[in-house]
Amino acid sequence: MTLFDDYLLLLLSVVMALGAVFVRDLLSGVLTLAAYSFFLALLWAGLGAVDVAFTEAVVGAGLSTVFFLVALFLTSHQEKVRKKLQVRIIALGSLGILGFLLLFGSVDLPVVGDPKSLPNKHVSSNYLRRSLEETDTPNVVTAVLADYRGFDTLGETTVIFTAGLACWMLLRRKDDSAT
Amino acid sequence: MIQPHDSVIVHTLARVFTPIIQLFALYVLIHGHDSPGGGFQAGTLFAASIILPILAFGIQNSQVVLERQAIILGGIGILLYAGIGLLPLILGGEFLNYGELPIPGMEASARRHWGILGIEIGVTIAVAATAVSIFYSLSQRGKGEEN
Amino acid sequence: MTSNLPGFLFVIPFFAAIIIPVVGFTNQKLCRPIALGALVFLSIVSVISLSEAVLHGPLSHEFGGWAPPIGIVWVIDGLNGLLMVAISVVSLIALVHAGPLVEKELSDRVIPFYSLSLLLIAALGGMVLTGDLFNLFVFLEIGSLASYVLVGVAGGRSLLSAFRYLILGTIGASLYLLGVGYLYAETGTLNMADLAQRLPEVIDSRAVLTGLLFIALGLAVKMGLFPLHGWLPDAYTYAPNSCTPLLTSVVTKVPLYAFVRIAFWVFGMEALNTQIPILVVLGWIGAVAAIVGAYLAIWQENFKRMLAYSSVSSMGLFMLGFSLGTETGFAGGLFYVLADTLMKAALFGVAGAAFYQCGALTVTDLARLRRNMPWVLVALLISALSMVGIPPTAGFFGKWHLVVGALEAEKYFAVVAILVSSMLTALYFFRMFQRVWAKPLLPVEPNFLETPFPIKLSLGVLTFGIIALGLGSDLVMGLIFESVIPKGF
Amino acid sequence: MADIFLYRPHFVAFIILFLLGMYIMVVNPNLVKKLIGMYLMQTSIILFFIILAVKKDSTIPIILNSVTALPPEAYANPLPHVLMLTAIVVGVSTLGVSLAMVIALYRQYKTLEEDQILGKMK
Repeated sequence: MTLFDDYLLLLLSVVMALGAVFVRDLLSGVLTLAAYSFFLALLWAGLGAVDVAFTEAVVGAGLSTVFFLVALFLTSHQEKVRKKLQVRIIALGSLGILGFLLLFGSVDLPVVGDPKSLPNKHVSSNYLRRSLEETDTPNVVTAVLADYRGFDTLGETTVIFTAGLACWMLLRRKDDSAT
Repeated sequence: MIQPHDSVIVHTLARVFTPIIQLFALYVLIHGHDSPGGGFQAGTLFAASIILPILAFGIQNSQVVLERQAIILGGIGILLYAGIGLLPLILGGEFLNYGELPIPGMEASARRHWGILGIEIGVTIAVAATAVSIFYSLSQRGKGEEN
Repeated sequence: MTSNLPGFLFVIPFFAAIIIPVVGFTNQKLCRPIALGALVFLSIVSVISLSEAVLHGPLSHEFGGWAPPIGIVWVIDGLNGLLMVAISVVSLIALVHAGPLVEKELSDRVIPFYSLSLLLIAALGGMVLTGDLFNLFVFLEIGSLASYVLVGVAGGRSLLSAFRYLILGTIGASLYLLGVGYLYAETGTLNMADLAQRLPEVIDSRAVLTGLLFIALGLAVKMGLFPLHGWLPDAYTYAPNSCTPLLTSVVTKVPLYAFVRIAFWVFGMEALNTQIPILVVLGWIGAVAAIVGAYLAIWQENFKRMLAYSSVSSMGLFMLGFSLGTETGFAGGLFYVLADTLMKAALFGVAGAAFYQCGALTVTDLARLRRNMPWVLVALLISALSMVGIPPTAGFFGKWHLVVGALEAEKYFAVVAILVSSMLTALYFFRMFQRVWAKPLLPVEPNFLETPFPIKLSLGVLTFGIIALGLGSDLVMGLIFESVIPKGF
Repeated sequence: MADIFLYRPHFVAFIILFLLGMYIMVVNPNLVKKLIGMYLMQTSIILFFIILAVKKDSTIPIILNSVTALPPEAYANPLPHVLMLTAIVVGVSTLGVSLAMVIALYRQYKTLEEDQILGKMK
């Protein structure tokens, strides 16, 4: 797999993102977003992040789209057209600064795809060298996810549990029985 | 309230796909060690296999899991995960140190292997149940609010 | 020194939070005892951890048995031990206070209220104790999700303010994560101690500077630092009264702690003084925030909104203290954080009790407390005097050390900012007292309720705490000087 | 600085998506559009982390047995993948909570536009 054959996927996902943002009908926007998510999943798979690709396809393109659709189904589809010039100018100004900062910082980032760069060397090569021996798990991502950084994963499961409780608390109705 | 879908094709496909999705979820869960996938993906797939019949047959006809029970089940999934982590802590080791799980006759790496499987099952239960619970919460509609 | 205590500090509130919905659906009355019991345990364990950490050096707990930087580690030293004690004790008091209010405001949502509050406390503990940047992000998100919901659960206006809080909070968290990404790209590690060792080699890199700026921006949104405080006044004003003491006292202090930890321990004083002069900027922002927050508070009629702007002002004072670059300034800032935690819990507790019993919303309405709830008014008086900075309350000593630190650093704008903001604070609190005491005593209201015991107890303990912290300030400052000050001052 | 645009297409895409998402979150008054922006912003950060993990001519990080194992340089970096799995789940949780808020707001005010909701509050 080489680096530069995913121009097309990048282009497609950016186009889909623009489409999701600028289409007026929210339903179309959400479906375009699902397509965006799917292209991203392909992109992750192409970049070697198969677990992330799987999760993006299942969670991003699947679950979030279902949530969006259910919410739109219960509310309205149409976006009204309005312009608030003042807010836009302030936002564009601050985003311009942020964008400059991103570019400014990116100059010193390691070259994409360099196997000797620091993020690819220091801690992560330890995982790649030791995980099979220490955890008996061929998939290094699973080993890191569930064991080396298992505490993060507990936190992550807790996040979604918190979200479940939160939705239940927010959308509970007075006419539901109390217990 | 989600109404049943009219189409026969949708009904038939929902019937066919539900067990296939569940089987695939189980595969993803068990093979999380050697192939892409694991608890989260399996949990989401399980949730999909519960949400799909609801979308096809309407919420009235498929009240297999109630919202409240789904949250309890999610809690139990996390308790399974954290319980596996707590055992070594109580025995004097570190939280989540599967290498010190009291499973006799195994090397530390094998214990870790089974510990990972255990917590992946916990994650699957928690994610599946919570995702269904969120779906229920979002799709609920009160009385006198039909449109 | 490795120890199991940090593990238990996570496990206690976490398990309680998960067990509450599982058990609570069969018997809803069990929620409150489980939550309070867990918090009592948590307070005891955190006091023990603090004393261990101060006496025998930092305690560390390697989760999963993996040594850092391979695994995740939690470390307790003087600074976060102290904050952990403050968080656990104040949240215990806040939940005691919330009891009668929850029954009234959220009677059909008792289970998720206690569960989410405990998840919030567990997440705040995690953010304070963790030694790993990404682990901090995970706990930041758990805590944020819980606090968005606790803000928005009252419906109506509170929902819209919670939605705005969510949007801004997500921007903040994303910026933080991006900053962590930049630091990871330059060093290849996420562990704070390891990062501190590896950063000096790459400190000149622009990516590191950008990473620190993004982290600072993201956390500044979360802590409500002026001018990124947009979500804060509405959220504090419209949040249900049962949630405000918990939300306002500790939730914004913890991102501040995270910033202090990353700036002073990971980057270190040397880098902040020479390569990355971020402290100068933060000092000025803090000074402006302290004055503008206090100035805006003067014009508020709504009591909770006034307190919200006073929180913006306090956040400016903390930032000012930490950015002075002297030992006394740092210690004074930390002391004032501790004092403010108690004061905000007490003030919002008073606001909740006043609304619960008299329906008092505005500053003028508080006059009705004079007849109905004189003891609550005493708590209000003492905590307000502490906010202004009248001895012997804790607020006075906090401001005193801040001023001394500013004089040591020869930063006279800081001295001016502290004094001006104190005067403005005095102005709005004395205006409040004038409204309360200037009028003749109102007649007793006929259907007036007796103040519930949990509210009296918690306000009493908080008031006592404010005075005790003031009188014992030498002790606390001694502890801070001995075991908290970062290297390089 | 201009060479970034030529040699780092991923990075350019990241910046576009990040700024676009944030702009929509801040400016658009429609609540669901804000959430679409939020989704774009969160996924753009995933893109940022994943491109840190890429190694040229590498394979996926699954090591079936220690005999045929390649040196660590031959596998993609697993750590950012793990972090981003967490970030995806965090993103979907945030999305669930925010949609719950949107639905609750719609129940009360019958609109999805922020300024109309503000108008109805007064």
